[in-house]
Amino acid sequence: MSASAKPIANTRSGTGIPTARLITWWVIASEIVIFGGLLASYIMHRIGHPEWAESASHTLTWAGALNTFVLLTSSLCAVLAHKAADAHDGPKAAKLLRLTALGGLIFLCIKGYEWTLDIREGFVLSSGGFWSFYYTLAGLHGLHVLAGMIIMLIVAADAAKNQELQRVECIGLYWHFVDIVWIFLFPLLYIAR
Amino acid sequence: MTTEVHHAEPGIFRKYFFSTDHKMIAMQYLFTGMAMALIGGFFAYVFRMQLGFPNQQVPGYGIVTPGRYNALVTMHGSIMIFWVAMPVLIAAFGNFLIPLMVGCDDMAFPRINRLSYQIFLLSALVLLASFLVKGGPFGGAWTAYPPLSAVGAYNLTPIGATLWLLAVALEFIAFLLGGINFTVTTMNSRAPGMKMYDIPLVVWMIVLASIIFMCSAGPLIAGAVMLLFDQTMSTGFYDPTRGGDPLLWQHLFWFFGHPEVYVVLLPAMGIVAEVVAVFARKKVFGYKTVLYTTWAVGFLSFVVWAHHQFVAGIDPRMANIFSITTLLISVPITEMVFLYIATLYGGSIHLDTPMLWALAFIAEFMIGGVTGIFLGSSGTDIYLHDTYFVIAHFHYTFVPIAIIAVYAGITFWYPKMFGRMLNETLGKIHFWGTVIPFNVIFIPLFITGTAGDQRRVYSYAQFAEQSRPALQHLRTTSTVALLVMLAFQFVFLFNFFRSVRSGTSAGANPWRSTTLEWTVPSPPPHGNFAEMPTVYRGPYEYGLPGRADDFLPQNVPD
Amino acid sequence: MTTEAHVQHPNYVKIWAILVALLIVSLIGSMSHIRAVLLIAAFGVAVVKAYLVAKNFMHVNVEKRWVPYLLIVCLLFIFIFFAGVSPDVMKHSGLHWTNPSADQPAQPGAAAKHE
Amino acid sequence: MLERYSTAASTYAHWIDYQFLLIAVLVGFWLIVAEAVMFWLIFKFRAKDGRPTQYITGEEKQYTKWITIPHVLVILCDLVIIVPAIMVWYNIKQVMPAADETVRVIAQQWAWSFQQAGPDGVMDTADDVRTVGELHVKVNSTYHFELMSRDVVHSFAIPAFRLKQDALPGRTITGWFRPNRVGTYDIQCTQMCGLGHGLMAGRIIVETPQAHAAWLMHNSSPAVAGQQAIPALPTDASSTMAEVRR
Repeated sequence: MSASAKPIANTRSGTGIPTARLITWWVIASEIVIFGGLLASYIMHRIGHPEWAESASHTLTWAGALNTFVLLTSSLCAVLAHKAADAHDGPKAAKLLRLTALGGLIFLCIKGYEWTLDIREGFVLSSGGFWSFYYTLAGLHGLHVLAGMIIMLIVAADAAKNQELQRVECIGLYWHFVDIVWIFLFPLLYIAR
Repeated sequence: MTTEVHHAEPGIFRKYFFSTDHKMIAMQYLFTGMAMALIGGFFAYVFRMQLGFPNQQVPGYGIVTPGRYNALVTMHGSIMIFWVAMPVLIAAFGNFLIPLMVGCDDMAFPRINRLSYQIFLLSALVLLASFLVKGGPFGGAWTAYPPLSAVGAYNLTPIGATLWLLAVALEFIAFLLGGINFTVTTMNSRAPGMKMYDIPLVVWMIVLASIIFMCSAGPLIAGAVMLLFDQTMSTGFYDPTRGGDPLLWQHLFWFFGHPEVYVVLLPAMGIVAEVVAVFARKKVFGYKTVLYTTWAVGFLSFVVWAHHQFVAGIDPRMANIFSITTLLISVPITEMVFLYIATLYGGSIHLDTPMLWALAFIAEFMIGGVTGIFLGSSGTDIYLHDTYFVIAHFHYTFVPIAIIAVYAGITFWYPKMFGRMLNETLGKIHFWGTVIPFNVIFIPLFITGTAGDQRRVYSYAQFAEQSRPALQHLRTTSTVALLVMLAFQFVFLFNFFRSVRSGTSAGANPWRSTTLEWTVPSPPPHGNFAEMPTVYRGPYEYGLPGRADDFLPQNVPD
Repeated sequence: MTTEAHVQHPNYVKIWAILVALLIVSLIGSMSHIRAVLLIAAFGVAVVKAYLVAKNFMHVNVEKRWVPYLLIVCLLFIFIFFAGVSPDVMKHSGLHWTNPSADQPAQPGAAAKHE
Repeated sequence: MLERYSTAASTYAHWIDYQFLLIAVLVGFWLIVAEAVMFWLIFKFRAKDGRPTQYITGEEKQYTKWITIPHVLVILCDLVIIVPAIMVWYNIKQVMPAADETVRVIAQQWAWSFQQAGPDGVMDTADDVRTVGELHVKVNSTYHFELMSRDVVHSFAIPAFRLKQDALPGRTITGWFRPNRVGTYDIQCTQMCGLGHGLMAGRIIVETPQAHAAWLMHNSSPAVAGQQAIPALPTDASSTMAEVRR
């Protein structure tokens, strides 16, 4: 982990973008096509099956909205952490990152509660096209939230020691991307009828 | 300083299995790929024996039943593309060459690099595990069209199908990690002075291939998740009776599957460019034009995918669009091949083994290219689709890519990898023993294809027109040629492993080449460069007028 | 190697407030039963929100030019995919083909035959 | 050219054969030229002592024209190929000549079954003729086929007719053919459809109108139709299946 173990390759910056941020951008690009492929498949099915609107009306809009709010707020924490990192204030950045991770946790809890209600009503992964996409899309997104939280806590642990501060911005970028995905999932899964 | 951490000599296990050194990871990919190639080649041997000599005991295997035949062809296809071509062409050469050629000490993210290999190894093991499960390995063709692949009651290999899908998904993740690492390293970690157009073509092409892979694999990863749920959680993504659509998978698959062709083609093209330049002692003809054509190919490869589906039940009007784009993509590829041929003009060509392979690549790949026109033009594809004509066509592209170009690369960089030369005589024997039988295998298949032999059929006994003796003779010829070709591969293996110990020592720059990897000792030490190089010029400065030496390395000041 | 402040940090709390406001707008819009209003409230607002996050939180506006282009190209590929596939999957009939089963109500029981 | 390898028994078989010939001639010419130039260069510029290599970047006009001119010609050939290619496709897959007869083709693991109107000439009536693995058609009359699948993706291919169309479960895909030559030809399944894919063979028998009428007469009697009710698998296939599963 120690910075001295880094190869020279990692410290160069031919593009003017630090390697850490550059790889983050590429990861985000590859995530765009993964989510994009799934969303495109969902959208063309959804337009082709107007009757899915009936299933969609069973989703809990308030839960989705609440989750959107939670993610937006956690994104705010993430970007404030980036600001703190730019000011070389590692401990503050770490605190804000942990807040962001907490936001992710709340998001997952709400989602878990929401899914329990759905399943109680008998809507499971295999009960029709809409629900299959509903659980797959939200599930894939949820996995990204979970992964983001774990990485974020690791980054926070380093940042608290004023180490690897550049990572604070990168995990933030990733988190904002996850946020944006949800910004589109919310109307697609909850509002559109 | 970097070298500090490397000095402590790690234990064997750490050194060979948990090394983060790009050269070691390259070797891991190379040898895993070679091992898988042996397996895939064995499968080819088994099902060609069944086709050449129907319903007889295959030595070393036994009777080939229909179920086993399907599994064999499926696994041959999957393994040769995903576990041989990709790891060797992109991962092995990419890992070994990129840091050396752009003049840095390692990948930008060595531990991500190691992780990518470990995931890849896991994927290979998962695939091989599917041979041990109940029902045996998946037999629904490497395209895995649902509902056949989605429903155990249809494919009769429920566990094998799921394992196959898992293996492919893992393999994709491995190459996403690897590819992103290659891209970042090349973009950010170049030696001072190495500008965009000073990067050797092979690095360019491996990076572009990684990017194409990244952009095309995403939707299929999503599709794989859907198919996995169809298999295991009885969802209906591809089930027409439950609001799904089997065509969606076909589109997702080929939206990845066609760019995939160029993902493996480009690195091969890059290797050939390097080899041709060195052994013709010539600058690559129109370096920039080659790059522009590569970008054009990369982009166009995303708009042609449905030419694999002309008769698959897509709306016939769409076929016209994809037919046009398909002919369009032949334009930059032709240009690229012409430029390679033009590179020979005015050179002084040394026909060492690597050069033989490289020239063979161009000569054979052209055949593969032109036969693609028959399939890309929708009219004739109605008849030729899913016949042996298709098989012959894409083997005339994939064998030059994954066999011939790979041999060009291995024989060319072997001195750098192991510090010793391969045996030239054995090399030439192996070359002719591979290239001649290769043509004898697949030219007959063009004919059986035009005669209507359909693919993935274990015996033509049921089909009166196909079981004509004339056609059976052609199949037997092809099988015999395959046996010869496979036999000659042992010459290579012998040469390869013998020379590691007893080859004549190579020295830093045996081919008198200009790129940076030849400025370091062979094999390169940890950290590659004693002091980090600076680059002053492009990669192919051969035969500069008014110089004693006919080559000018990139790192030599004027 | 830290990221020397390459951005002027705007007032993030203000932007966050705008985002929350937009969220409320989309919720109110979703009550409406006029399809057009609903869709604009849902997706128009989503696009604006995404733009705000990308611009102010991810700083793509001050990032190297090619980065936003890269992301846009990835999106473009998805649009190409959609354009190529929707004629078959989104529509349920076309030239000389129909997809009757897609128009029938889904059969949840169909899972049974798969076991 | 194709006819040397596979008999042509339908009207549009020749269109495809001509297209194939056209492509073969054009790309064959360019392939030979390119290979010849390449091997000539290899021979001409083989390493000789005392002959230095020429320093050519590939940006000089006098050299690039040797790439550009042939390349433009290749593009022209592409156009010459693509236009008729699309015309052939258009006439086979997009245009539907009026039907004299209609036949329903149902694919399933691993057999072809066919349904056509009986003597009354109306589909879905008591006297419909249902057959398995064997399709009887009249020569010189245009047939529309309605293609569907019971389980997985199959592909309905008659090499002699140059006919190929995948059958997708859930979809009904319509196509046409017009046999113009009496005889018996193979029906293949060309899409991997599982264990019995290699056994999924059928026969199409093209008969004279009289013979066809007689055949219809004989087979449309309910008794026979009953005998020919579709079994799960054709007997030859099922027996092989059993031995395979063992």
